Amino acid sequence: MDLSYPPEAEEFRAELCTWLAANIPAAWTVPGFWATVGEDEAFDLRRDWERRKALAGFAGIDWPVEYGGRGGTPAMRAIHDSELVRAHAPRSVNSLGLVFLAPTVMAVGTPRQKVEIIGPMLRNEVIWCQGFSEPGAGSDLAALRTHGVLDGDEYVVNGQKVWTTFAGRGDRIFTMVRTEPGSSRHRGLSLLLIDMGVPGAQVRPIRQMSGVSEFGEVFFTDVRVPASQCLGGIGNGWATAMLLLSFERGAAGISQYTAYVQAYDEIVRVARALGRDGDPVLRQELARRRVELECLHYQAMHVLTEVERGHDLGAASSVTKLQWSQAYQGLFETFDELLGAEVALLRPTVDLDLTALRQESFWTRSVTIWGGSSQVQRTIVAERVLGLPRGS
Amino acid sequence: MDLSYPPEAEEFRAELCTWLAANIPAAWTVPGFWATVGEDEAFDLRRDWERRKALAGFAGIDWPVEYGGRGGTPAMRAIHDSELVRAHAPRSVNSLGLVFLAPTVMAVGTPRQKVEIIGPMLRNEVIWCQGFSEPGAGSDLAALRTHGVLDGDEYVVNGQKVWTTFAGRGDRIFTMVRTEPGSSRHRGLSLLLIDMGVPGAQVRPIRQMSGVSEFGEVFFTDVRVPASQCLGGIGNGWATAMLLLSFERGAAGISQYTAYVQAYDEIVRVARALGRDGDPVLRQELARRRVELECLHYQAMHVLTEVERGHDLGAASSVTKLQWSQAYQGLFETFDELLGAEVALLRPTVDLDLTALRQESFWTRSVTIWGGSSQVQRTIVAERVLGLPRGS
Amino acid sequence: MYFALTDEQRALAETVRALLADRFDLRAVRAVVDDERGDGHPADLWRAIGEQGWLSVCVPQEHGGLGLGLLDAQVIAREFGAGVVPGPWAATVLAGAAVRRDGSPEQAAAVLGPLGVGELVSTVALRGPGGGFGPGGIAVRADAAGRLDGAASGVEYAHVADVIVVAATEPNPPGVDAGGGSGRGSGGGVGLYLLERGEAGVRIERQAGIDGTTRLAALTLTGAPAARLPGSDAAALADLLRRGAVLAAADLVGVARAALARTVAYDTERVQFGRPVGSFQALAHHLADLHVAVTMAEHAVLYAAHALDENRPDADLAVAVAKSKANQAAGDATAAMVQYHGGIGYTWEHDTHFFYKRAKRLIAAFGDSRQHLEQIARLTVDTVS
Amino acid sequence: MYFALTDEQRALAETVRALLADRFDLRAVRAVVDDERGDGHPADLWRAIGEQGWLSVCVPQEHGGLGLGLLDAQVIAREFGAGVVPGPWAATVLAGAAVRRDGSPEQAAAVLGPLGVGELVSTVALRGPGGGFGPGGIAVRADAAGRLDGAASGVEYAHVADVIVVAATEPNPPGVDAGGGSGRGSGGGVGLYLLERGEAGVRIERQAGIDGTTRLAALTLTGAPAARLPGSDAAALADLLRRGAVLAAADLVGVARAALARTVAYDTERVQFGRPVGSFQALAHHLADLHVAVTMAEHAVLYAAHALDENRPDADLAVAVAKSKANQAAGDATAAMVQYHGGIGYTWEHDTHFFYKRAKRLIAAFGDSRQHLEQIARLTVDTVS
Repeated sequence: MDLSYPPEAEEFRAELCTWLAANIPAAWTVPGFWATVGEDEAFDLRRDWERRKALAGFAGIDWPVEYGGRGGTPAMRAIHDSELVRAHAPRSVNSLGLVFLAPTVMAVGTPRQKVEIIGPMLRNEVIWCQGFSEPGAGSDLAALRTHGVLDGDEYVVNGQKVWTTFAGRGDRIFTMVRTEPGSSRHRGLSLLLIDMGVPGAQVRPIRQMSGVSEFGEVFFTDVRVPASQCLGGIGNGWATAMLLLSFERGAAGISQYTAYVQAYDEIVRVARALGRDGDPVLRQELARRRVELECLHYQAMHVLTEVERGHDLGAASSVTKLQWSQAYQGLFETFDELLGAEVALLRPTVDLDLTALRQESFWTRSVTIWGGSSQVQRTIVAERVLGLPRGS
Repeated sequence: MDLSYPPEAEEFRAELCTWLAANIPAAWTVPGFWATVGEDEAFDLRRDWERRKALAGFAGIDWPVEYGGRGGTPAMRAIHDSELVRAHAPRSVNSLGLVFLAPTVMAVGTPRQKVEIIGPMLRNEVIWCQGFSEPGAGSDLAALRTHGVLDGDEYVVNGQKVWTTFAGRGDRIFTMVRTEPGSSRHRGLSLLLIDMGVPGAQVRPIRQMSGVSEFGEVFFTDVRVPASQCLGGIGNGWATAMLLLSFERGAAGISQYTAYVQAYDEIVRVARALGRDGDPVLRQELARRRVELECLHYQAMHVLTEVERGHDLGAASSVTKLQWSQAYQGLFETFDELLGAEVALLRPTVDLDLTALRQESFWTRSVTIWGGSSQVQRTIVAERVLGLPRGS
Repeated sequence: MYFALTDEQRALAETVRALLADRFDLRAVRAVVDDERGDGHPADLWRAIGEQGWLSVCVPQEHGGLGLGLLDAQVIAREFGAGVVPGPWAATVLAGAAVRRDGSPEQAAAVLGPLGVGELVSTVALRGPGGGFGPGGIAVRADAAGRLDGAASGVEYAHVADVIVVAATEPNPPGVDAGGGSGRGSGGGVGLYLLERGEAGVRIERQAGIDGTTRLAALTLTGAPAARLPGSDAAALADLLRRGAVLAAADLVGVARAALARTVAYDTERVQFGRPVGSFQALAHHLADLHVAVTMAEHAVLYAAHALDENRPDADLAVAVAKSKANQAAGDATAAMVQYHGGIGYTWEHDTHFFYKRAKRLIAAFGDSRQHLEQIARLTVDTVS
Repeated sequence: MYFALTDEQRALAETVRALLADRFDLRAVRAVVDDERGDGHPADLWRAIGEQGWLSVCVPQEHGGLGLGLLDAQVIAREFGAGVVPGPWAATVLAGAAVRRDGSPEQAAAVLGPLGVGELVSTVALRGPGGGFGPGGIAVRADAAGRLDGAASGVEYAHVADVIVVAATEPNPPGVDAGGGSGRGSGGGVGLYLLERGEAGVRIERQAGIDGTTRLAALTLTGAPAARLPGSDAAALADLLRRGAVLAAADLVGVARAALARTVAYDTERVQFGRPVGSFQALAHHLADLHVAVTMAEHAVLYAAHALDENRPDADLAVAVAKSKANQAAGDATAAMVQYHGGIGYTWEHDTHFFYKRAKRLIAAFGDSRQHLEQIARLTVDTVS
């Protein structure tokens, strides 16, 4: 057992923290700041800030130098993610590209794709969306119906995607398309890269129950996509997608822990403002939530240990997903409970603006749905970890 | 809404209470009494006491007079059951006969069966066991393998039954047997009535985790059963069994409520003795359990209302089973919790003997298993009440 | 033994359901919710409710009402919950109950008639900012002349109410009502006051809330003249809180049953992995458990309303049981509704969030589970001998 | 970053598992449990444990021990939990930890060597009848001469222990140890005393318990002479309780993992309705949730043991997290084990109840969840600025 990071990682942390201290506006560190900014303005602020961070050398932390990365270790990546949270930096607006697409391109992209995709993404010149889910194909990805028909050296794509983060603001989308007519389930799929600005691509924002519109629907009507804009090979989409999704290995756990403890502290402050932090019953509930956050931290350290040693995580990412999503959602259930009658109001007293925490509380209802619902994750754990016989 | 009982039911209550007051020994009303008596002695005491109660006219409360019953209403039956609990009377040793077998005999028995079975059962001259479950056929009754082969006018029965209450003490058993060779699942079954004393019938008691041995296994080895000792017709066993089980319609809810509130009060006294009844956290837990007990009471009143009106309860008995079994089990989980470190000891302090409550706590682990496990009940509710599509 | 609604009560439920389906379905609710600047009080619905007599359900017949009990009122509340219906119906019924119980004959005559036919919108203001439900949560003081100072928060529809029943602490507890000699409770320095919205010293500000189906407002009172309900005292406040808790529980039970039914319907149709989602056992068993919980909550609300109507000795326990069970059933059922609708359940354009948010608000209204469970402990733990 | 057991620690776990499989499997456990009048301390097992050096795992090398940490001890505790192993191993390790930390050099020399090779059975007596874990739960008083009066309850294997570490309150808190100058804690009127079973004034009575794998006894002390551990104080008691909590949590985690694995194995084979029971999704998903919980508890115990070994600043929090998470995981996993074995899981002749009952006992040992969660609140709620 050794929970320290190597000296070079700690040096990196010091360097990063110095940069963050100089480059995070004080206003951003006020709890609830981002709920006070309009969605358009917030996006622009975040995009620009992240670009500057990249130019300062704090992007692609664990990517090879040849791709513009820093050539660091998984530990440095975890430190980066975690210190950003601690410094109240905004979340990345390009995370689907950075986390999923980029390593996939590095692994199976053509030389030209590597050049065209990775650098511009790193500098936030191109914001990437993901187009996997469809109406009727949420947890069951293989049921998707968006299809592309080859016409010359272009695919003519028709269909609809849903739950696309930043659909209205992104520049390009990586998306699963059925390119082999008559194929079914996992066969005949391809991962296509499409410009969001081309004729026939339309976006409709989806307003969430919290009132925010981070998601959108994307409609393709006779969109023409050059066959060269396929990642991982035509007809090989399922394998490419599985590779792509494998890069979410729960390595974000340490920064999630940092973020959720921030939320926990914020919730404690609210309880105190309402004079309820001394209530023995609420204290037990808060403590119970804290237990799950601490366990998430341990799980994240476990995952980082495995990743650093190059071990195959297998279905461990399902364990991580279940733990973080339920710990996070549960924390906000306790938040709602401790508010008592104030739960109905955004500003229960003059000094207490709960708008941001309230939006986060609604948001937590979604985290057990997307990215593989809790039900899907439990099936994976039951069958692949416990080895229980498959249900029919 | 009218929660009163009619005058004749209240008169019956008064009469019963008078008899009980005169016929329940004071020692029996001391909490934990029955845990201090050996199992053999307890059985004899209970059998004899119940016989005297029947002779005093307090048996078969809602049975027709022609069968020796009192010809009363379901409400009177509920009053009877509930007042027995209130008076700390022991539970019936013949309840499987009284609740299940007797009404089935009244409905589909031959005239001779009616005479031979009902009267002696009412007077506890014959104690009945039930032989349904088998190893490998617990929740899935239709998988049973005990079989009978016709030889002349007798069936030669071989097989094994398990979870038979009072197996070692009962006089006769009603049991499901596959009487049609080569049949499967629900077909080719018969409900046979077998003397426990005949050659080839052997009993092995099953000790429970609480240390008590109320259950047993019954082995049949070439046991000869006259074909006349079949209830409801040869080959018609499944329908007969379903009819039989339908008589458990949750009507016991009111007396269960009475009993569980007694346990609740007893648990509160233990908490007080340990100085923990003022703990706000434990108070919330106790209150949460009490909510479920009160709800059981309402459900019981609902069921009684339906029964009195002759309505078909459908799958409501599954709702009742889930409610009572989980409320009861949960109450004792809270009991265990409030004991703190004393949970490990039968007598944590000189004045506190928890043996009986401890046995009851272990017992509650079984109530979500037998009589249709919680899993089976939920499937019934999902499919028959909610109308969800059947799983494959 | 008859533990069930009467045929008349069942017919009333049917009538409410039919009217809502016909004239105020979820599209109409959505229009109210989306009109965030609107007052959240659709006039046509209010007229229809008034015409049906549902505002006067508990108003005595001598004042032109139906003269029925809380058991009947909860029938309506439940259907309104199932339809996530906007408007000050429950608030008005509660204000009427206070005036009926504790008002002078003149006050009763002036308020109950117009209230029953929909001419007077009313509400109750019982707690201050950050305060709980109960005497300790009041932040309004009355002086001997009946002038009110202080604040109330989260008041349903105060911005459209003509008359507001305000709970206030009193410096010198007035003697028990001299004339009526009701003998209720022990006074204890709390009174209920009838306040008109237009009076001087009354400031009403809308409060942004999470539940678009029900609008809330804050009251700031500075020497606002109000008329004391002469029979009111601490027991009167407790009674009002009990009734409020039962109506909130009934609404929650309606929300919960509707959430469950809509989820069952959706997942019977929705296919994933080649099967209807509702055929997956883990989901089906969870919904079965929710059915049990919702059924128990329905029973509990029935019993509590009846116990209050009949003044049964266990009425206090019954109310606390009903509210805490309804809280649990509705919280679980609406959370499951979001989860088992998949992504769509989390969107603004789907109706799911109406149910989820209304449940959130009501779970804390008239006492959260924490408060009611402690009440149950007082009644069942501390009383064991 | 290396958050995992070392290869050596993994090998140790493997060795413990192999020895138990070979020489003390569940049949051997059953023989101990069924012999209700026996002392519950199988001598052959004790010898084997001693030979392996597992009693000396935390004994310093200068006293002939392995000189390892709590992280290593929890490896053994976890396997003993998985094997529901009887005997005073954990009690002896804890007594050794107290002597090592707070004993004089002479006491250490006299106790640690024999303890490490299995010659001395020891245990700790830290709470009185009905008392909790902590200074407030102690019911033994020491006088200035080191004589002990009072009672301790639920002491593991006191009836076979040669040496018992007894927590006692002290009338006049002695100054901080003059010679050693350890500077630990503030004293506070609590000390640890080394008591020999055979001394005058010591009465030991077996106590009937629910967990046949671990025997308990009560101590009644009337002027029993004992030797104070000179370095002991309130902080020493707290440290002992922390170590006890981690070992109990490790045992629970072993119980939980074994309960889950045995349930998976059983329900993979058991067929109902024509399918393996384990293929029913409701059960499978519940077991998946249990796997997550048990995994988290395993991590938490690892972290807590390491935090104590390394004196990390969050060690108190880590211990409370580990014990409460282990409590929850083991409570849920063993209850599920009973439920998902069907009827057989409820019988004496099946092994299920060993796990269920051992978990029940350990969940409350060295602080129940109530106590540890309040500790977490003190450390994470009260400290937020």
